[in-house]
Amino acid sequence: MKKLINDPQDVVEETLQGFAAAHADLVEVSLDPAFVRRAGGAVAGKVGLVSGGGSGHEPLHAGFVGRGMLDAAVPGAVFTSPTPDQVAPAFEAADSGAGVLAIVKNYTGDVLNFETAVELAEAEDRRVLSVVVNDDVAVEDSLYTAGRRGVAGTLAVEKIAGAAAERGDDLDAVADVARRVVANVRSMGVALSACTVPHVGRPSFDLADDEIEIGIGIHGEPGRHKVPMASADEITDQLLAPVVEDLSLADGEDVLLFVNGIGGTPLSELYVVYRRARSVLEAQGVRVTRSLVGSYVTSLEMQGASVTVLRLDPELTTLWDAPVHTAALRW
Amino acid sequence: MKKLINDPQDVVEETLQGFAAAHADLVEVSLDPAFVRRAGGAVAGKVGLVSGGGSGHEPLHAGFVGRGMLDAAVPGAVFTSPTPDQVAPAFEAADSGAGVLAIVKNYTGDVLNFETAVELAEAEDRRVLSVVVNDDVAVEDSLYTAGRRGVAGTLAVEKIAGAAAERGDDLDAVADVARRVVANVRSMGVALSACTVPHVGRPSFDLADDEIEIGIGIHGEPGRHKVPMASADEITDQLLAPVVEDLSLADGEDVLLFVNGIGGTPLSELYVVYRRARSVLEAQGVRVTRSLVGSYVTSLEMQGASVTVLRLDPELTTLWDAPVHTAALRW
Amino acid sequence: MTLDVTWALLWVRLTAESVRAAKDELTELDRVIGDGDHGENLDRGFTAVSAKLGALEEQPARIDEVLKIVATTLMSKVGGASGPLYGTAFLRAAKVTGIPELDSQGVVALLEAALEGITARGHAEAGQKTMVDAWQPAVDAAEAAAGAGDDPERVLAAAARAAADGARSTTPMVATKGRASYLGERSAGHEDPGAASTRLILDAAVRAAEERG
Amino acid sequence: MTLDVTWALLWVRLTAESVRAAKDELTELDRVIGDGDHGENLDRGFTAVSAKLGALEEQPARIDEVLKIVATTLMSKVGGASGPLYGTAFLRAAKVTGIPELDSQGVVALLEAALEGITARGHAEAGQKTMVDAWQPAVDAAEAAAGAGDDPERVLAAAARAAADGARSTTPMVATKGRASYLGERSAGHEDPGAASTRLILDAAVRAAEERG
Ligand SMILES: Nc1ncnc2c1ncn2[C@@H]1O[C@H](COP(=O)(O)OP(=O)(O)O)[C@@H](O)[C@H]1O
Ligand SMILES: Nc1ncnc2c1ncn2[C@@H]1O[C@H](COP(=O)(O)OP(=O)(O)O)[C@@H](O)[C@H]1O
Ligand SMILES: [Mg+2]
Ligand SMILES: [Mg+2]
Ligand SMILES: [Mg+2]
Ligand SMILES: [Mg+2]
Repeated sequence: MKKLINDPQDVVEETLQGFAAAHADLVEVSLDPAFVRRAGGAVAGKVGLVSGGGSGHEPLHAGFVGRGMLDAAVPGAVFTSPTPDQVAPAFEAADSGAGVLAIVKNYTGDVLNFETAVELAEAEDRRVLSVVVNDDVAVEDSLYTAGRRGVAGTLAVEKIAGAAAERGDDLDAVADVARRVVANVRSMGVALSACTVPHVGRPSFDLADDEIEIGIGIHGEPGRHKVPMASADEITDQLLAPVVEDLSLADGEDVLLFVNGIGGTPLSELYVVYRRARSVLEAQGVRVTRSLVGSYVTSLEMQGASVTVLRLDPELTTLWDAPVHTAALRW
Repeated sequence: MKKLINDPQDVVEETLQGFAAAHADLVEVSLDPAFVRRAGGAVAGKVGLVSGGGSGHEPLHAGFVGRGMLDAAVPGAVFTSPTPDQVAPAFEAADSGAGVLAIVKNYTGDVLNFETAVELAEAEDRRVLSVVVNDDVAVEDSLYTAGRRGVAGTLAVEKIAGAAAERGDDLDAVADVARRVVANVRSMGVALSACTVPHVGRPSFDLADDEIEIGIGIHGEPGRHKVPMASADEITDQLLAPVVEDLSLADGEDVLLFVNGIGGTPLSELYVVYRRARSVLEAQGVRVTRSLVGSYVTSLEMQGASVTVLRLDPELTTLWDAPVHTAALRW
Repeated sequence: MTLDVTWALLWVRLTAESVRAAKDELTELDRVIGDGDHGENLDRGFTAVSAKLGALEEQPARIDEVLKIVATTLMSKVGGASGPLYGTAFLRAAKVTGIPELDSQGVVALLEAALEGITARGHAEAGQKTMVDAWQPAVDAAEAAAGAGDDPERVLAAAARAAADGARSTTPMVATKGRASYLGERSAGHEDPGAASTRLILDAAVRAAEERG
Repeated sequence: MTLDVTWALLWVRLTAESVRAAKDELTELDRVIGDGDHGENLDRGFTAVSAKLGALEEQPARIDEVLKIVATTLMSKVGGASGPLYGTAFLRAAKVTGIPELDSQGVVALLEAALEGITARGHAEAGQKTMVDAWQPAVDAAEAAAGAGDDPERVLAAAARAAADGARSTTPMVATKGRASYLGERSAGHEDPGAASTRLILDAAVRAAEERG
């Protein structure tokens, strides 16, 4: 294992310290309990947005704290959901009195810890609603799994709900918008290599030189199946098809196409994937009216990519376009 | 070799096609000869800025085409400088009549090919000045080398010269600002792993599990020396010390601190490096007044980072802060 | 032959020790079918529990006080799925142990409450390849042993043995809850990390009863 | 025993073939002390030269026309350091070969002009571990052979042999020009890729003279 880290135990704290120093204009960082909040604190009258989860997915979530997106982010240990005693103070920091929306990726750990934090917050008469993101079509949402996972689509939920909160929507309305994004966003990912959790010291799974994992999550878990290495176009087709099918995309619909790098993949390869995904969508009559290409929801240094499609309507498009000023996303 | 690509021969072209489709609001792409220009063409009365070099360093340079930065970028084959018959039309595309500044990284191939393109442009009565970037302190600038290489500091030259051109400086003034940045910016990088050029199919150098390469360039070449793997703090110190020394930084000076990822390194590790570099600089009385952390000048999927320091004065600071709207850098 | 606060404190200490010793093993189980943090998570939690108890001016005088400290500390330090699950287990267990000493029925009540806490939070049942597959047979065995008139130490021993068998029984299972469920069929052939850590915890309870006895 | 345009065309074809055959070898040399593209660069260049010649309605009638096509095509297709260097070499060579046939002095003039082109652009001299270390001895040997009255074919053969020795002589050198210079002492022990490709090019010239003869 070669990483630019010091003691594996200190990775999250030192990352936060660096992040705080580099972005002092945008964020304030609490180290114990660990959470990141917007510089200047909760915005009067605005619904507060809080998200969080295990570390190792940077820039998610701390990189999305700022105007037009999150009010606070709560990083757990690497790939480990944060604890209620981190989440509850983040709720407090984000609440100007207009209530808080918690954006939770659908993992048992995240759901349970946020659930407990919501109970703590309610005991203090804070109003918190939760939205659970589950965009990963690799996992069947059925009796046989813990339900679909939340992956790169989380970015779209945070961006669009953030814009709704910023324009002054009340808590129920912001939650509604967030749920509308959740209902219309789907993703699927591939790993070309595993990643190594610092304190584990060895790769999260074994993969031969000519194999890839299709249907991976973002916690170093292997995918739904190993398949032989293939061309970018073939792999992209395998990622896109179930996404399009699950969304039942129809001719003439508008979408956001988001090609996300999993951490160790160069930007050039993401554009190769984007090129193919876009041309396949267009051949089906789907109009790609918004795009995002980059490594935003990652698994440490894992090599691979995911393809996310969000069905757009005029309101979601307007909210996507609304200004955002965070460390990782800005326009 | 596992990469999200199709035929290695098509990597550059397919990357450009994806880039063009994803950023149609910002750029227009010519495929043969290959170059990227600002959407809308040369800006009347403004000095045109052109840069280029081998591909494999994305988002450099095409990701920096747009308002406040480059007017055109010229990508060669992977790690191979572009040819004069690509560069000359890019000069033409960037020239509104106010002349063109070519920003060239100091590699024999880049220098020779741009030189030839400048000769071709001059034969057509186009005014082109060149600035050669050579910020890499790993290489001694002496009789014994081809001179210091241009690495991550190139971003600062392009950003700041871009802002000078945008505010209306004439060609000589823009070139002067660019040279001032070159004179005040220094970098040094480390590789934790090699990278694989698509058509080569095997890693650019061999590195044991407990070794790293200090003083690497950005073309997969090994560094000045192999050293044993060490902590992030120790490695950062090894990168920063020669940079600070070469700049002769003094107590009380202002700097931009830029921690750049080489391609396969997660953002979290870059913040760990940033944290250390910043605290060392501050302990020396140097004030870090501007910061950038991210993977901007890369070597395919190589793991590693570089540390760049730019000595700032009020004018350079203002130009750094000026608005920029490109695919990879925006504020 | 009842169990008192000395037993509870010793239980916690032995659990912390054995989690520390098995940290890499638990993490390895979780690396294969999960995300490779279970050993680290529990070790962080029980290390914090030990620190918390060590920092107290006065040691707790009652079993339920000990279990409540364990509960709140695990809840606030572990994270992941296992943090709230074990946290709730110990919290519910604390609620039924507000008495000076535990007889056999008291031990059964403690274990039943713990299992209820886990299922209330996690909605899993036996057969889904989770820690429930260790806790459920442990509770069943404890109930049977107590019904047969065994003393608390033997009730615990029966529970621990059943938990160990239960943990082993998760190996061939296909997970339908927790992170391992994402693997579908590929989750079969590996022991569930949470069931394995449950075995450690109940085993420590037995050893605490023996050492104290 | 002079060399004409048939020779020049055959030289180009044999060069293209031997660059294609040695592509991986050249790339491997460049991978070790450079950036691993030299074989790819030259192959792209000479493939384009062949295509360009193949697409002409009428084949060039003079040596200098052939060399000019090689020059401009390499310049516009190769990139890297070797593109402008070889491009300029062939451009200068074309300038001194505007005559129907080359005698021994003509061959010497061609080689001298090529070397001058390379040093004019690259400012390298012998001993710096570049293609100059193959070209310089080639020119010296050609001058000596022509001075001794050898025919063009033998002049070329002497040049090619000297280039091969020159290429080999780069192995122990520490590079002070080009990309390999970044490696400092670590560049010693490996042959320079540009010197190696120079050997191939001159070797093809000899074979073209032999086959045609
Ligand atoms: N819904 C659930 N009910 C009961 N136990 C569960 C449930 N989900 C997960 N677990 C248990 O939690 C263990 C994993 O814990 P841990 O690795 O610490 O958390 P995470 O899965 O969040 O990384 C699993 O091995 C399993 O025994
Ligand atoms: N200044 C120079 N003068 C002469 N030859 C040079 C010079 N610099 C580099 N070369 C030659 O160019 C070769 C490398 O060519 P190539 O790999 O195609 O380009 P690049 O170095 O740009 O990747 C070297 O092996 C060397 O022989
Ligand atoms: Mg976890
Ligand atoms: Mg090159
Ligand atoms: Mg786990
Ligand atoms: Mg090369």
